[in-house]
Amino acid sequence: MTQLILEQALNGLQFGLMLFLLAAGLTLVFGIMDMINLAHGSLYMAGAYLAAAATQASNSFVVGIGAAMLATAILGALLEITLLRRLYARNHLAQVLATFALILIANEAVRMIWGAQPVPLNAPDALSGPVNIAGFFYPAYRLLIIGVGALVAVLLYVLVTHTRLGMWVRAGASNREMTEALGINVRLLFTIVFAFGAALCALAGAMLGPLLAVQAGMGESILILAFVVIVIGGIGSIRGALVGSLLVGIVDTLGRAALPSLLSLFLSPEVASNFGPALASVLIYLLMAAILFWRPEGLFPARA
Amino acid sequence: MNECRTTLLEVSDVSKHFGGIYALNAASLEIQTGEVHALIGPNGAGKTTLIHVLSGTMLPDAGRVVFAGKDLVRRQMHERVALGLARSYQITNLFPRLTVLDNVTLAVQGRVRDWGSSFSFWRPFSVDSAIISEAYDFLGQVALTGVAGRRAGQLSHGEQRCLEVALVLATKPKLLLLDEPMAGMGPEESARMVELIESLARRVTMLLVEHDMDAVFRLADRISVLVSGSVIATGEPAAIRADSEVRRAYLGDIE
Amino acid sequence: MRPTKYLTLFATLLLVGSSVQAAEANRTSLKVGLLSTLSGPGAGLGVDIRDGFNLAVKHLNGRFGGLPAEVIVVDDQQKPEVAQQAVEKFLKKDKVDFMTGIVFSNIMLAVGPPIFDSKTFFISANAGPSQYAGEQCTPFFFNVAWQNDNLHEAVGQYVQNKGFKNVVLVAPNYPGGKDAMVGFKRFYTGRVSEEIYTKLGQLDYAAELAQIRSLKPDAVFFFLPGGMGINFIKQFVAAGLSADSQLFAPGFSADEDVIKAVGAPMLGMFNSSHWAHDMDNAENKRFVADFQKDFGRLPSLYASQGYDAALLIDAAVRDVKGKLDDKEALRKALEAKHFKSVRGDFKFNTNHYPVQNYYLRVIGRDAQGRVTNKTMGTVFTNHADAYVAQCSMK
Amino acid sequence: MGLYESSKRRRVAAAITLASLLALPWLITALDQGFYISFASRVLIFALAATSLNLVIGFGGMISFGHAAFFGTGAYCVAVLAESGIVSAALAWPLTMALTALLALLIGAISLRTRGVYFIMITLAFAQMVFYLVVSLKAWGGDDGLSLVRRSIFGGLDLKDDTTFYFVVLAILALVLVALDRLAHSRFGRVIQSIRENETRMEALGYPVFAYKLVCFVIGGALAGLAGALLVNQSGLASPNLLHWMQSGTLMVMIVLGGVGSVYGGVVGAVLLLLGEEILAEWVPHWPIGLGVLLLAVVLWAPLGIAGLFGWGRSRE
Repeated sequence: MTQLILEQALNGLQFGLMLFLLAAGLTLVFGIMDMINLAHGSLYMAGAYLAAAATQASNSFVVGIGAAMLATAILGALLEITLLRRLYARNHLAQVLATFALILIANEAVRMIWGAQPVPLNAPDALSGPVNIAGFFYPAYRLLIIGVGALVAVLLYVLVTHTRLGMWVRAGASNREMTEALGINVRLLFTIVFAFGAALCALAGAMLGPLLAVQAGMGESILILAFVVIVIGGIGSIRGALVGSLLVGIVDTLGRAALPSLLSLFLSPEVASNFGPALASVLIYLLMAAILFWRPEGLFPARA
Repeated sequence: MNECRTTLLEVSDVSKHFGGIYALNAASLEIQTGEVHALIGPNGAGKTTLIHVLSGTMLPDAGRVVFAGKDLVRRQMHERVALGLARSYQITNLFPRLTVLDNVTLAVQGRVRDWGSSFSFWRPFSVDSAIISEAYDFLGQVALTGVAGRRAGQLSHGEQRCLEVALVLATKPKLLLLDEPMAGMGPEESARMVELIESLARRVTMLLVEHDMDAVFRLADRISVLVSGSVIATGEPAAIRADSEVRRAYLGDIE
Repeated sequence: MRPTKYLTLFATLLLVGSSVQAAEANRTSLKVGLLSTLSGPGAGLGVDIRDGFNLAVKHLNGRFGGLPAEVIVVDDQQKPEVAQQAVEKFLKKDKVDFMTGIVFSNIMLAVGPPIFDSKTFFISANAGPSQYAGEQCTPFFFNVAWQNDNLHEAVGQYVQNKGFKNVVLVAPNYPGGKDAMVGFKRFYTGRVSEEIYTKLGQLDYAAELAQIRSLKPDAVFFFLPGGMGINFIKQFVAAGLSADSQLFAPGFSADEDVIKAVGAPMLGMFNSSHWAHDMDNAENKRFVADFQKDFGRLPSLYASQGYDAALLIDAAVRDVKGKLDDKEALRKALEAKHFKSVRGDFKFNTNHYPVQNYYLRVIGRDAQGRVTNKTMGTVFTNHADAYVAQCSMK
Repeated sequence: MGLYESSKRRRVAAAITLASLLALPWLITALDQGFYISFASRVLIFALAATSLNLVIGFGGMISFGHAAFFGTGAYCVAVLAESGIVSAALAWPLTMALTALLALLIGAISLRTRGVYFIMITLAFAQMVFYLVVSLKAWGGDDGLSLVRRSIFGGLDLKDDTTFYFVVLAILALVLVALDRLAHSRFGRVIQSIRENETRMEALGYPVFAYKLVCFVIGGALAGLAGALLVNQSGLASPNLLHWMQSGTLMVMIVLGGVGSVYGGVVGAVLLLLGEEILAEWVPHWPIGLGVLLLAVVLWAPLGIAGLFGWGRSRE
């Protein structure tokens, strides 16, 4: 039985860390420039497609991911300079709609370039088998994802808390006007942050591509989860994004796995099998509504 | 100054702190019906915080506020306005994109006890001529009838400050909380505002928070001095001017 | 509303022909509405049906029973409401004479009623829901593929013969998935330790695989069409489960589209099908050769069904000599099916579902070393579906 | 901008459009294009849904990102009622509006405690909750949605006939627009628009702001429920896609295209989007890119929407 719980917990951790890659970029964009960017999911999709193309061209998974991250970072910077920069002063409705338009454009552009069918992106052969640690089997590729996710989390945490750039970013997140008043070129800072966020999205897209499918519209569902994460964690706070993503990752995975059997203990199996998955999929939204109800600014509000 | 004054507002030991800082520290104050009670004090003394607590924007951490015999503890702002306790804003806070007339008619329309609730979905407002004419009266009181049709955002700073007062008057308050009405005004504009307040003084009780000492000593029946969250003295203007405590803590050496 | 792609071979003649034709006896042209899933995880299936159908139209050089054919292709995006709008347009705007192509049973059930009410014949190249084989059977529904349960029944029969004791079943939570579970258990009477229903379109099976590992089955039967099957097999092998559980699937979770994406890990996997690309009859050889020439890949069983659907329409239109408005005659012509199918002979049951043989296949390497299916033997001969008794049509 | 004063010119324009819409079915049957009558009904139904959102966002200033929850729930309610025998529109539709109003009350009461961006996020979260709950209920058809047993019976009229159904939808939309026009000028309408302009000041003038916003949110939800009821009758299928957050986004696109805060903004936006979609889809491959660019242009350079350009929007400066 412990194998099942340990395996499900690792699955939750893996999903949480991938969510963090998206949430980190999103919370900074949201926190510093107070901008809702629905097109963040499209950057994740672009990263997955570019990784698939680069991996096929160079038939090396690592080169593929590196190229995808670089290309998506440049794409993100260009997008920010040309369009998003005009949206900072606008109200949230305008931001929601402009980035909603970007989703329509991105999905169709991807269909135009790569066609409607999913594009193959396979994990490297070396990792296509399981790892056996003292009798405990776990897919090697998912361990790689956990490793990469954890590494990026630590790097990001150190970058944000112990470097000058990180200090500017946190200052920008808590009070943008004051940061500007201190002479920090917030425009440039923000383009860097946005490009960095785009690169993280590409990494998540490339890592999750083999597990899910690289297809048009793949960004939309994970985007909503990323928003739930940053709202729970507190908009603008990296620490909040990390805690939020792990919380959502584990609650969602364990909920889906344990809830149906948990409910069947005291409900009739028929009702439990029907109500279990429903409750599981709704769990994280209930969690978010509850947190917003008691702490309207999230767990670690950046804007003190 | 007639003798038979009854207490309209009683503030007893109200405290409010933000983290470690005490904005209000057991402040006590008592305002009698019909008087113009000025509240002065250095910047950061807690004047605006007190107005926030009285108007319901903020809940105090401790202490009681009784208005016209009713305890205001859990009452929301709109209930306090209905009871007759209305506030103006230090930073102009109007409806810039609505006409001056619309600004005032909204204030008049808000008085449920006179005009009933605004949950009416069918009858067009244009037929509420009674409200509109009353709004014109208030505009008359602040001499803004000439600009009734213009957008509030296009008025001069002085005119906007007068519109602020008109809005508060339109709610027909028993007690009017004026938060630095003369803020940012030139000499002749503030002179006009002082005359306006003087004309209102006869009809409504006022708590006047103001830095302009000439206006304060001219308008106030009584003055309270708030320093770092506590009321250190209350009395007639002459007594306050003479009070050494006040002079040292706040006025500095006037001579 | 997906962009509609017109495939008109005699564009000008046709446009003039179809717009001016009154309702006189025989018409000068014919329209077929091909609605299929061309995007999303199920896209591989729809694309094969479309390509198979178009290949047949090419072999018939653009004419069904002598009438020039206009095939209108629309992508239903695997969404019932998109399909519903496309069907409304087919019936009321384009006024198509035949419809075909739908992959998923949930979409078939959503758009079936309006099609049959408008007396338009639907030639299903894949979806074979149990409802239309049983009490909701209708003269206007023909299925050249199978009744959903059949392939699963064949695998159930084989797993039963091989004496597996502890089986786990995995299928998506939609009508096709339920039919799969019922079909498998009709012929496999051993212990089923768990029936796992996944979300239709789900791609990450980490949670389900962990559950399967804890159940320690000796065999796992899964029905996950298209991209879903691809991901399940890859993750199943990656989790190391293939060491102690034998994987089984119906034909459509182990055909060319899945093999192309997964490759080596599928070696040794058993599956059942009514068609295989190595069947030796003249029609099949020509079909497989031309399909490979035109599309550069081995045809899957969906392609064979798309091809047969076109041949059936052609044969029926020829029998009624173009009189498409005589629905009764058209129905008899379709039932008579005067055409040779690439899978060899089969005949329609009274509920218009096929009665045919089902073969066992195993995935191995062929002469050129390619990973593909090899026919092993026959599991069922002239096998009919289990719902025909409930159908009132005779 | 001022409070919404519909000029005489705008009322004349609306009357002309209404007259032309009345004649539309005969024009269509003359051209033997029966399909477009039910397509026209679909456009009018989405116009109603967009108008209901415009009441919440345009007039009430509450940027709700979960309006599809009410639109979809309305559709599902009618489908479920039809399955359990209640088919008469006189009973099913008002009941559906009541249920969606209750849902809006529930969601609004909690969401309206938050501000700004968090309100957008929490309405999105509630809509996702409704989406997942409905999708996982086997009794309501799960992923496949619930097909309508038969169209509602509307008094003596047989709604099965597309033209009759078209006129019923047109009548309902016209009624709602008249009611909205009256509401925009009523006391409630003035208060709601003033809350949008300056919420804190309205509270300081003695208005129970929370109550007004909640009532506006509930009216919007009920009207969206009615639109859902009509849509399931038009399409015959209550599908989970109606509850998807992209549907909420599409409704927002319509009111921005048409003109946020103008009574007819929702109608103009719905017609532009759906008609544009239908025309572009015929001739322009990859048409969503064109739509995306158009939307970007409107958001960046025509904040008052297309209607704003023609002076149909809110009263000009």
